[in-house]
Amino acid sequence: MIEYLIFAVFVGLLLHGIHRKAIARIQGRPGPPIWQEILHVLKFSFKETWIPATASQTLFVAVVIIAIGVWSTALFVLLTGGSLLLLFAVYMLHKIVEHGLGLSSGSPYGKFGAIRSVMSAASEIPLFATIAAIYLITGSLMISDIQAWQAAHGPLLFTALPAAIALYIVVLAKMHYSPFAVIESKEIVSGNVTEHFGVWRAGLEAAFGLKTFVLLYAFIVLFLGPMPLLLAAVAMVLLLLSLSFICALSPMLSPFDTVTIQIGTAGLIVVYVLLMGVIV
Amino acid sequence: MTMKKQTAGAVTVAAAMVCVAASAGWRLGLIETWIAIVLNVVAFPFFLVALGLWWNAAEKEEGDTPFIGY
Amino acid sequence: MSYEIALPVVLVAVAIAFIALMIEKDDLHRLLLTDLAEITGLAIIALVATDLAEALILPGLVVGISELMALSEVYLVKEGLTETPKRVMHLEVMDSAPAILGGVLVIYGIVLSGFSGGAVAGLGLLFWFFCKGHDEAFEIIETASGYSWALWIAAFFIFMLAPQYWLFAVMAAGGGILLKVMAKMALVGTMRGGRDV
Amino acid sequence: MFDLPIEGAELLAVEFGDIVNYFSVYTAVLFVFALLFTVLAIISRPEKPVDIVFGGDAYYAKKIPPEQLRFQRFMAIACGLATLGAMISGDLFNFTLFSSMIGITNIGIVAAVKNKHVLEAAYQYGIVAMVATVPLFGGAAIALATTGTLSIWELAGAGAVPLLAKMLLVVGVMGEGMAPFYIGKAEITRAPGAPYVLMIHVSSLLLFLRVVEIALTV
Repeated sequence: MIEYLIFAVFVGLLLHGIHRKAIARIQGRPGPPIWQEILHVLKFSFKETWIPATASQTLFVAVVIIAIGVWSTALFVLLTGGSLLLLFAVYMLHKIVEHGLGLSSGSPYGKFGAIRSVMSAASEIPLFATIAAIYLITGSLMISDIQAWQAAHGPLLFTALPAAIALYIVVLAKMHYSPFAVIESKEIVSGNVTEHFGVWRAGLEAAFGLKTFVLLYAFIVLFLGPMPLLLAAVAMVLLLLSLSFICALSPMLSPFDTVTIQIGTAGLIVVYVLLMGVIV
Repeated sequence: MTMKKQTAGAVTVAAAMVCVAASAGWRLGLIETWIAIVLNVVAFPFFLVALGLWWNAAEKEEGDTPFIGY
Repeated sequence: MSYEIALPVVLVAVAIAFIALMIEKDDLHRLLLTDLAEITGLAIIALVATDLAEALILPGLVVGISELMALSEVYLVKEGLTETPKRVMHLEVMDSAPAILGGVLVIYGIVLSGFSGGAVAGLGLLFWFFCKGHDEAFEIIETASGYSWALWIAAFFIFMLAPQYWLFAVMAAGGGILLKVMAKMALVGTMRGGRDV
Repeated sequence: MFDLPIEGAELLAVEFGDIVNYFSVYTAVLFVFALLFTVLAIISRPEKPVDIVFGGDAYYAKKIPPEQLRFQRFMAIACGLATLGAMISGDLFNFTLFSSMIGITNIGIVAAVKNKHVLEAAYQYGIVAMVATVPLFGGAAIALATTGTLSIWELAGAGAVPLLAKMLLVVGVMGEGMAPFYIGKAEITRAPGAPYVLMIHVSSLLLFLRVVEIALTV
């Protein structure tokens, strides 16, 4: 079990590294080596660490621990073929981590990040529309059942393309350097992670690595179906590269545009689900 | 709220032991899956954070005001 | 059958309340309109028309009132309305309304007796205090309330120890609870914050 | 025990007559999360907010009166308890009541803050939250009228609750604190007292997660 966790953290951080490298190459820069993010975490964890005097101390630390715990839970839900609903509940709870990170430090930049995070809560609506679409098609929300359904009927990607697109946008919104990443954009320093430095940042980066791994793997599992480990790894990297292209080529949107686009997507998916519900 | 190096080390070791024991117990079929998962989910974050603190426990007595403005 | 007819009617009422809320821009008026919307929500429950539905309306009402009170407090702070008015509850209609209505309510409440009777009679007293003013009848009301509570408890002891006098106990408990609820409600009429409290 | 392929196995059921409060894997995780943040609201001290002066590199620390923070903490704990109740409730009407209680306490958490923007946002949000009780109660009442029971335990998997009732419930919960009405809450977040303000988000997100479960189950 612990081996899965450690493996996922390292692979997730490696994926972050590949993401950065790909973005740099697309933009014509050499970019850091792909294991840079792993080194980053080690570097942060060796830094001197304390808690800012203005912070709400308990919350400041607890949020880091909760972030790691939340994504560990998600990983195990995914691996044991548990409930899809639970997996995405965990995804939603990540929102609380974002708020907590920003609010707990007392820094105005962190607070701005948290406020933007509240606004972009709209991005979670496509998620539930996705879940509803999958439920209408497969009749179950257990990931193991969805796998079995795909083994029998072929990948869900073709059956429920709009739902896949919605999930793709949701995954995109959570990537570093994504056009939707308004909560940590640079005009507010580092947004909600501004004050988390040293060990706290190392823990957070580990959690975010876990998050990237879980989200990409969840997309593969949900829409491409069961496949051998090596093939899954290739699929994850390809998926990541497609995301990197979008991140590299699109500017960061303003908070208002972010919310508009995400609500727009959500609206389209809801219409799709309602239509499907009527037709089926 | 500084943490002594010893405390951090002890937490690291304890959390690591919980994680490894739970995983091993699950592999050997001694522990049910969900118990192993819960133990791992609870212990792993503490392991990571305490490990970092143990590597470089802060010597500073008090916190600092955050860096603000350029 | 009548449910299928009544539900659309209530839904139309809900729609009207919501449209009113959308059109209205003044904050205070919107607060009042939310109560209107709230009542239509209770009407949907009332349509079910079973004992259970009746039991559900009370908590719904409590929630609605508490939200209304919380929002009113926020409104007061938001608008900076900290000054207490010289005469609280000074509504014009209170001066012109015949105070005999209070008396009628009290008598009708006594006829009803029990908990609901107490509420009606209490409303009568409330009406009286609001219309005619009051001179801090605090102690008297509290004393009455205390004695009636004791009467109510005593009635229970009669039930337990001497069940053969049940009729007397029922009358005592009914009268006690009538007075108790009446007194408690009347206190609302005299407790208005400000100088004497 | 109802084992629908939606939320994982049932773990524990507490029976009150035909109303059965239950923990499934799903609701148990939500419950633990709510509990965690309630405990955090109890034990953690609030942060000392710092603000920047625009156009310079000066900053200043805001003074927050302790009684205001005490009130916020009280309300946050009340909000946490209401959330805990909403997570395990096996009764549609109890769920709606807990939802509206969460709405009230959410306003309460920021009501003591003497900031014009925060109060204005809280007031507007409060009006939405209050109006949202109409679809909430309406949804529960229509479910009661069509099925004759409010017990999620009995309704589970039967598909007897009409779509209208489910939609009303979801809309009601959204009004109590989710997007798109959520936008007002961004302003509320400006209030000080991080552990308490955080409770606003915890409660409304968990509430939404629970209502999705209910809508899929009944």
